[in-house]
Amino acid sequence: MGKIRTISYDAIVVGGGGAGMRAALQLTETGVDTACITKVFPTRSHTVSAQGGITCAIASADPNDDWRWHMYDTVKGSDYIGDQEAIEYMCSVGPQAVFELEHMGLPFSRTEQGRIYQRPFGGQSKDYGKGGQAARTCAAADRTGHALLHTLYQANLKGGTTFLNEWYAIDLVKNSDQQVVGVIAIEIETGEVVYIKSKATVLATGGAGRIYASTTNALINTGDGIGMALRAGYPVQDMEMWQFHPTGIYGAGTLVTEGCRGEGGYLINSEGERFMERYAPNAKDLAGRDVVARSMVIEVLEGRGCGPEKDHVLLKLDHLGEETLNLRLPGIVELSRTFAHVDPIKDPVPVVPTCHYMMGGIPTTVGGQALTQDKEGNDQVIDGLFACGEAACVSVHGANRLGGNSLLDLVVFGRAAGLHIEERLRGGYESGDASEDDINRALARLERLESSTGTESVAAVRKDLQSCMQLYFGVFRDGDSMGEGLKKLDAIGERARNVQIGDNSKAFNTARIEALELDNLFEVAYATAYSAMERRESRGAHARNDYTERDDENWLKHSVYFPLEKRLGKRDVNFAPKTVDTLQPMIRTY
Amino acid sequence: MNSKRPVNLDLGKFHFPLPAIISILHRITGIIIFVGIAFLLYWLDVSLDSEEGFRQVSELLDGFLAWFVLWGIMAGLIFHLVAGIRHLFMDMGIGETLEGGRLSSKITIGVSVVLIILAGIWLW
Amino acid sequence: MVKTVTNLGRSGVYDWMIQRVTAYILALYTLFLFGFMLTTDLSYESWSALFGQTWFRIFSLMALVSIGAHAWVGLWTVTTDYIKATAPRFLVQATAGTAMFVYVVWGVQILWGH
Amino acid sequence: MLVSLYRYNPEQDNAPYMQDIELDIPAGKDLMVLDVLALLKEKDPTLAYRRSCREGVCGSDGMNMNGKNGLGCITPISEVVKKDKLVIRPLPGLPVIRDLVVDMGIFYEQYERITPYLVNDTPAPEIERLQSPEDREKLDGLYECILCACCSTACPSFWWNPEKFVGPAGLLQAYRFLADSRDTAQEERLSDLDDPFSVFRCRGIMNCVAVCPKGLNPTKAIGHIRDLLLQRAT
Repeated sequence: MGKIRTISYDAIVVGGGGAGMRAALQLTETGVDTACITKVFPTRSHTVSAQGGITCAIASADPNDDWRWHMYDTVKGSDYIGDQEAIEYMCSVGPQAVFELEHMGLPFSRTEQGRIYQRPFGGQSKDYGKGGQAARTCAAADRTGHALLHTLYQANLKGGTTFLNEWYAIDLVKNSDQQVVGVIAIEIETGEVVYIKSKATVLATGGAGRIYASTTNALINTGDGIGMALRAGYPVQDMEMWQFHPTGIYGAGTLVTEGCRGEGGYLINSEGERFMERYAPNAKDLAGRDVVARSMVIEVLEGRGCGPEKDHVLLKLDHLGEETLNLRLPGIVELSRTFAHVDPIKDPVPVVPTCHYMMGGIPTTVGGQALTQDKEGNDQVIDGLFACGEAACVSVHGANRLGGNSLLDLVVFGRAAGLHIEERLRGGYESGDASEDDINRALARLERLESSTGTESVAAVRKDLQSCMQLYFGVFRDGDSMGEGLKKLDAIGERARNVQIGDNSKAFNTARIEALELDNLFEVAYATAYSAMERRESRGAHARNDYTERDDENWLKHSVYFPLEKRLGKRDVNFAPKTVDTLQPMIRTY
Repeated sequence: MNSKRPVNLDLGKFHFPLPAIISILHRITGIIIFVGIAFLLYWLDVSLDSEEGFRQVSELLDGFLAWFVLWGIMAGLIFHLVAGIRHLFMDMGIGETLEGGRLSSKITIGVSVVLIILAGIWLW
Repeated sequence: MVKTVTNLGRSGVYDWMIQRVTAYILALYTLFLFGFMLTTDLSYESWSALFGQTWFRIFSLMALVSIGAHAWVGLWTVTTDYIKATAPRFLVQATAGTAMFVYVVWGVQILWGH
Repeated sequence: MLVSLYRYNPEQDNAPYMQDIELDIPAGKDLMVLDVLALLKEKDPTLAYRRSCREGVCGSDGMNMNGKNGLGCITPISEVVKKDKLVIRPLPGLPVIRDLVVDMGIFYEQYERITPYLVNDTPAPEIERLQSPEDREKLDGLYECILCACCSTACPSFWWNPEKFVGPAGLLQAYRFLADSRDTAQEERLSDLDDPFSVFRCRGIMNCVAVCPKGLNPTKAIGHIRDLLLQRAT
């Protein structure tokens, strides 16, 4: 491919969603020369789809609210493999991060006192689970993600961040000192391939829900950052942990916020029964998402599903009244009409558990510094590489994320990554150069694709990959069937290496981008499948029929998947918060 | 690589709602009236000149061509006036919803057509 | 902020106001004339009597000046919308401006000249 | 169903052309236009269009369907197809990069021109700035804009003066900040808009309102801006 153009920045952020833009904003505001590389115009990122809100103890709904209660809920929700130091950081810094967003202009809904409106969400309690349901999720109607993403974009415009919009990062560039020194990226509009050099590279590429056939995720959620890290030989953590959101619209997969149940909606089966009362007598419909999703699947498996196929349940909202629905859940009313052909003011909405969130990702410190392990299994930093948001695994969500914690995660740790990088750069951090060989290595995949003589179509391979993951690695998992699934994945991987783009033009060639994305989807899917197969217990979102119990003796651990050796290692969970007592693992009921 | 990018502005391919058609007619009638003023001023001049002049203008208007020109100017004037009144209502915030805008467009067309026909009969 | 020299007022609000105020005057004048013609047995006597009254002459002149201003704002908008090349646009604007001037002077002559 | 697609590849074509494709629609399913495009792209990977959330909140897939702008992902074909024919063209008035992909540069520039962020020079409190529910309600119908450009590219005033007329989307956002009780820059915002083009090119034809996929009303917002400008001038 010959020599390519080089552009240099002090820091680059790959991804223009909530986490990426929060990181970029932090860097730009402190004077770091920063570029945000984003494959879609920033406000088209998947954060825009977040609905219900951002959970945080700002003490508006309850003046006595305490971030430690939020921390308790989050640790419990994670089924105890969330890192407590990170959760402590998130819950305690959260209010500040949320107030900053408000000061930037985020149009939160308001209480009569003029404060930010907070609604109840699943898994929220007062007084360490003893004080009943809390209302801790700060909301802008049911468009909180949209409001947040636009506000962050606006703040970045104000701050003067450089945006490389509709640029697609292909792979990390690693030099001979094992430092990450930037990325190879393609400007989609022109097709030009460029080396973007940087002292700090932040992966904020979001999730990869598109590895499943049925997902609430945007079409762009293809796990690009995870794919890049894996191809560079870096490990990923807890990849078996995928959250299935209880309420995806049946058939379409579009999300219906948990805020619906927070505002008083509930699930019913074909007999009209509010079945969550049986599974979670206290929290009912506001139990952890993993619990609710599993209960729904059991209802369907036991023959109490709705519709002609008896394959879904219903979310009842009509009793909330037209006024509340239009005030608090206007977007849901709109989505239900469009995608379920149901008017929630009159009729219940058909819903099914739908792939929603990747709890796993690139392991990082609280400051976003990406980690790997040395031969002895000790944490080791990856020079120059950082991650935040859904692509990272800090880990604050452990085996199951609580609703409203993802938006908090991305602003708190986007910000933290920015703070940490700025500090390092100010301390005089310099990285080495990349040789031509280093760059060529990162270009290899693109070259292979360009000269491919393969025969497989990207769309067909992608479809088979998604069906395979849906079938063998869904809400309930089983050793035998996962074994079968892994074999199928091997075959699909073979085909993925054999695709033909079908279009070699330069200008806005989306076929090329989709082919590159397919590689990332496969990397993520394989890491997921492998980790799921190896974690022999049930915990949080990972529910196995052949190992139905939680096994704290062997698996109170992070799983770490190493791509080069194809091996699953373990990593200790952090049980050492700085200012509060350790929360000890307990049986998790709602 | 073709560096000059095309623009999709093939106006015949787009659907224009009624308020848009009202707007373009408002423009066209405005121009018609502006040109028509010359005729009106000329006829006013002649008609005020003398009784003879007044008769000339009256007789002239019995002819089809002059009738048609005057009726055309009147039609433009009526439409421009009615659509203009719709504008003034919108300035006050009335009819700024989608339904309101459509309704007021229909009213504008209806009222104008009736008045234009009446004006034609009256001039004849 | 977009700067132009050929629009009538200094600002968008100014142009807008002029167009609205003149619109009211023209609407009133038109309705009055229609009303007169419908209610009066139209003859040279009644016609010239109407135009012989000072207040109506002033009203007519006001209408004429209003036409000039109203049309200038309108035509300026239309020309800047549709004619993108400077020279032809300026030519059309100049022609329209001349016509307006002629209308007003001619109108004065008609109103006070008989 | 016959799909007539606007095609243009700058590397091969001197001019855009319409490509007619006969497509079998799975019976009993009311696909969205975006689903139709995905089916077509499976057969012909060279077809270029933007998409992301596929649920009408990201604003990527604005396009012109049978003469009307809208989002492909939330427009069922039953709503737009006439005589078994679906005509898909790029958004009007913006330069076409390729097929349905337009250069949105000028649209974004207009957005940036209206100072699209909250300005408040008073020191920020420890907690949030308070805002009453009534004041917050003034932002409803404004902040929900997804920047899809359906409105501005349906607006003839924007077609003729894209560099000067801010356009419905930009003006809706201008008013979003003018209406925010927390913003302190109303005077500067208004003086930036007080010229014959930025606001006053709006002729109230409401093409924008007719196509907005979020049901917003830029015409009304523009009316409010005009009222503020009038108050300021008189």
